[in-house]
Amino acid sequence: MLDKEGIAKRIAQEIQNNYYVNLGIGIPTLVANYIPKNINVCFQSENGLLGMGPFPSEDAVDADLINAGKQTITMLPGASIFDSAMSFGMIHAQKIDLTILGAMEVSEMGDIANWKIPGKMVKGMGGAMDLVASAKNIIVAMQHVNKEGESKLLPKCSLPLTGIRCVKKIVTELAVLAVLPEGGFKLLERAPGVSVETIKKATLGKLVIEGDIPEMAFN
Amino acid sequence: MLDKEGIAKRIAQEIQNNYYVNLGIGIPTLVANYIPKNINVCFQSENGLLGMGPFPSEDAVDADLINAGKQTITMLPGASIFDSAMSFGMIHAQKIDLTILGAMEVSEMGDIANWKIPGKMVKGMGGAMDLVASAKNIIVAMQHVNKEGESKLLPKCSLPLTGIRCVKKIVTELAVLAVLPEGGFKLLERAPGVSVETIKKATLGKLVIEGDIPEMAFN
Amino acid sequence: MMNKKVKDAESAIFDIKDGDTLMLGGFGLCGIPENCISALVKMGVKNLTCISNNAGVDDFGIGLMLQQKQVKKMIASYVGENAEFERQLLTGELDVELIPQGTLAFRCMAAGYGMPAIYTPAGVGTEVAIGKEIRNFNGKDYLLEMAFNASFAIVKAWKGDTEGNLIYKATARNFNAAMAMAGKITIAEVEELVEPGGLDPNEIHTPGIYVHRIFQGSNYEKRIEKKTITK
Amino acid sequence: MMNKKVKDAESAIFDIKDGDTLMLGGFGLCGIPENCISALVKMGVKNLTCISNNAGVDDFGIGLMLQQKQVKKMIASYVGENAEFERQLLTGELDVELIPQGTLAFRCMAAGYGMPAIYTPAGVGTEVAIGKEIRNFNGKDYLLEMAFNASFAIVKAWKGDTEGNLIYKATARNFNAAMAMAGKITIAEVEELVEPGGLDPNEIHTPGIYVHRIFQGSNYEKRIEKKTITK
Repeated sequence: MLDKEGIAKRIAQEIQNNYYVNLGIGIPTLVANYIPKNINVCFQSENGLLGMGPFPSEDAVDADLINAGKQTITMLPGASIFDSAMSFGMIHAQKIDLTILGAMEVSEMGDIANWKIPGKMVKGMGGAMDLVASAKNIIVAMQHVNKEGESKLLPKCSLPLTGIRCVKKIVTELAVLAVLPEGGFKLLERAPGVSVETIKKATLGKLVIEGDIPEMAFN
Repeated sequence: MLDKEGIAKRIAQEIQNNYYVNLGIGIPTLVANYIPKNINVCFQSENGLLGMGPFPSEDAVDADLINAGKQTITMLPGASIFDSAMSFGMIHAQKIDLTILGAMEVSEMGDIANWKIPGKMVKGMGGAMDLVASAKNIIVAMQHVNKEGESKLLPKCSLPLTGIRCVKKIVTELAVLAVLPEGGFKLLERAPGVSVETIKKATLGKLVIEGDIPEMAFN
Repeated sequence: MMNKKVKDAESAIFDIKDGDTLMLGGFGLCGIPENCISALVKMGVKNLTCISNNAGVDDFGIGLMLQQKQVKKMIASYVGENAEFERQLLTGELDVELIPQGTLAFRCMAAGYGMPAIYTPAGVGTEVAIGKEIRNFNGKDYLLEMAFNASFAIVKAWKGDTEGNLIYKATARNFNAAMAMAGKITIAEVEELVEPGGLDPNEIHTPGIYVHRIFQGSNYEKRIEKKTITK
Repeated sequence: MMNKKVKDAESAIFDIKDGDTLMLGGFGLCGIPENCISALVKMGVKNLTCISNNAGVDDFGIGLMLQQKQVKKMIASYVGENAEFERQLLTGELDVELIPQGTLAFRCMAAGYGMPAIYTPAGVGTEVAIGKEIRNFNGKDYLLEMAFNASFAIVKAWKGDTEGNLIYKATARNFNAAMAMAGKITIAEVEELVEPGGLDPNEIHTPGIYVHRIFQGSNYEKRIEKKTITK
């Protein structure tokens, strides 16, 4: 079973050379720490920055330089600043190669719910609806089950949707799964020490298992 | 009867303090030379400049700094540069107070034709269709009759239209006329030494004459 | 040319009245028009509709206006981090319309570009699409979203000149640039106000034609919401 | 980060083939991609559809491509100042679609912003409106105009870095900025190419994400169409 860092580490393997990547809040933010040295990647922050660097040192903190999670950050050489309209323009024009975000629920059709729990949480969708409606490739980073032990991989989302038929891949503490175009979660990899049986039990939506399922490889 | 400079001089009187103005090619360009000293005006050039200044001195000529008529120009202090999309954005959002342009024909409904003579001239509409479709206030600067002596103020335009129901005022070598909302050219002023009879003869569209028509005043 | 300089925030917002619709620039607390918000609180104008990406925090930004119950309706994309906001929302004192962040930006831009409406894929298949026109282009569905129509846009820039030209700093540009274009009256507060000629025309983000009033603000707190540093 | 630098115009345009649709930046002869145009002429690629505000003059700019009969169709807003163009148009060798200048700019911007189409008032009631959908918003008619879908955008900037970030100079920005966002492949030629960090992120007009290949051009003629000076 993976911890959050493990999930981030596994997702980092999905990033290819010269990718422009948008990272959501939470586990996705951790992915930046595990990019292989030989991979060029450029992080976009949808509040208006390409070329986001690490957190600043104490004396380099600038209130005018934050990421979409409102954290103080830095810019790498070659960074560029733009306004919110152009930022979502490049998102909608599919210039971002990969979007990694968290979810409360994912359906076997690739629908995603991550912005609202009626009567309980109303923070708003922020840029998530734009990202999921436009991204070429979306990977969801999340726990396989919620705090009540209920599966978050469902036949159909019960929470208000953020977007439909958009999630391509899911990485949880238990497994890597692809969402099949015709519907269904195809099990690709098991987390170290996790059995297929465990994943079956934790998955309420249609799970597709073909042949032997390898364990995730980390190096 | 006015010459081109006279038409430009009369139109300059229409410019109010703090106006943003777009000047078309031809007579409109001359208007800039007659702005009263006490009037603040800012000229927009639709290729991407606010705060257009006079033509440069020989040693200040810059190939990267031209107006929409492709003439080399200068920038005044406080000028700003923007791209073509934003330029037409501000035009469509009606941020320009006054547009002055030439015409081949104007109809008594305020339609304008100034971009094409079928089989004879196909230069294109450039920015004219955008300007006439969006301007709050459009003044046409033109000769009252064409080279064949035919009136250019018509019941209906015979040439392909640039825009409909948009011209508010017309200044020619003979007269100043307003286009009435219900249709018709209302005669406002006569050029020095020009009789109402002369204007009547030169106007094919409906001409509305009420009371005494004053002669244009220049100072 | 033009002189759009006014003395201070009070003189810039003098004609904002009860029931007006305001756009307020900023993302979180980054790049918010601090001086104008203070002046609006002092002025006590009520029943406002505020269009802003966020609603500030409890005791800063738009949160200060919420405390004074000056806001009737909030149009935003993300409103976490604000307990008073949540309270007013749950009690029904506050009307809230949550819209996708890109939709918020594009509806501003549409207003500034004279576009009556734009098409966006954001929200298709979700509750955001309810009651909206859906149209398919090239096999993909889009929602028709209308341009905003706000009486005032209030933005914060880094540098400005008396012609109204604006330059923003780093990610404090965010919604300020699109909103500056979108107000029927646009008010800009800047950290440094210079004379015409003091800014490079090539570096201007918002041309002065979009700005109606400008002043040099003071005492910027620039509060940081989530200070994160490398250990 | 990324390195988008290529050696020269030839290596930048190597995969442009007969029948492709190209956007070419510039207004008149101001800000045109001189190096790429020369390379296209040398390459001899044919049956091109060119989207450009103008068509150059007889012996410069896109005029050079017209001379070699490389252009099958031209989408432009203004094509005066070009006798060879007029000849090809009148003989029917050249297919020409004239569209309003704002429409040209917005159709580029729409492509760069992922908008399938935009509404514009330009051309309502004229022959430009023929066959197009007209829609009334708030009492005013607008035409629905589709985003461009061009295989290549070829632009000219003043400065650029190897990440593809671009800064234009003065009115040479014109259509270059909107077109740079609109190509499936965007090629930029610049007068000065620097390493990452050599440009101020705050002053960049086109973020590198929109640019796929960049090179430092040479021997810019920057011909002036109408030199006008104050006596």
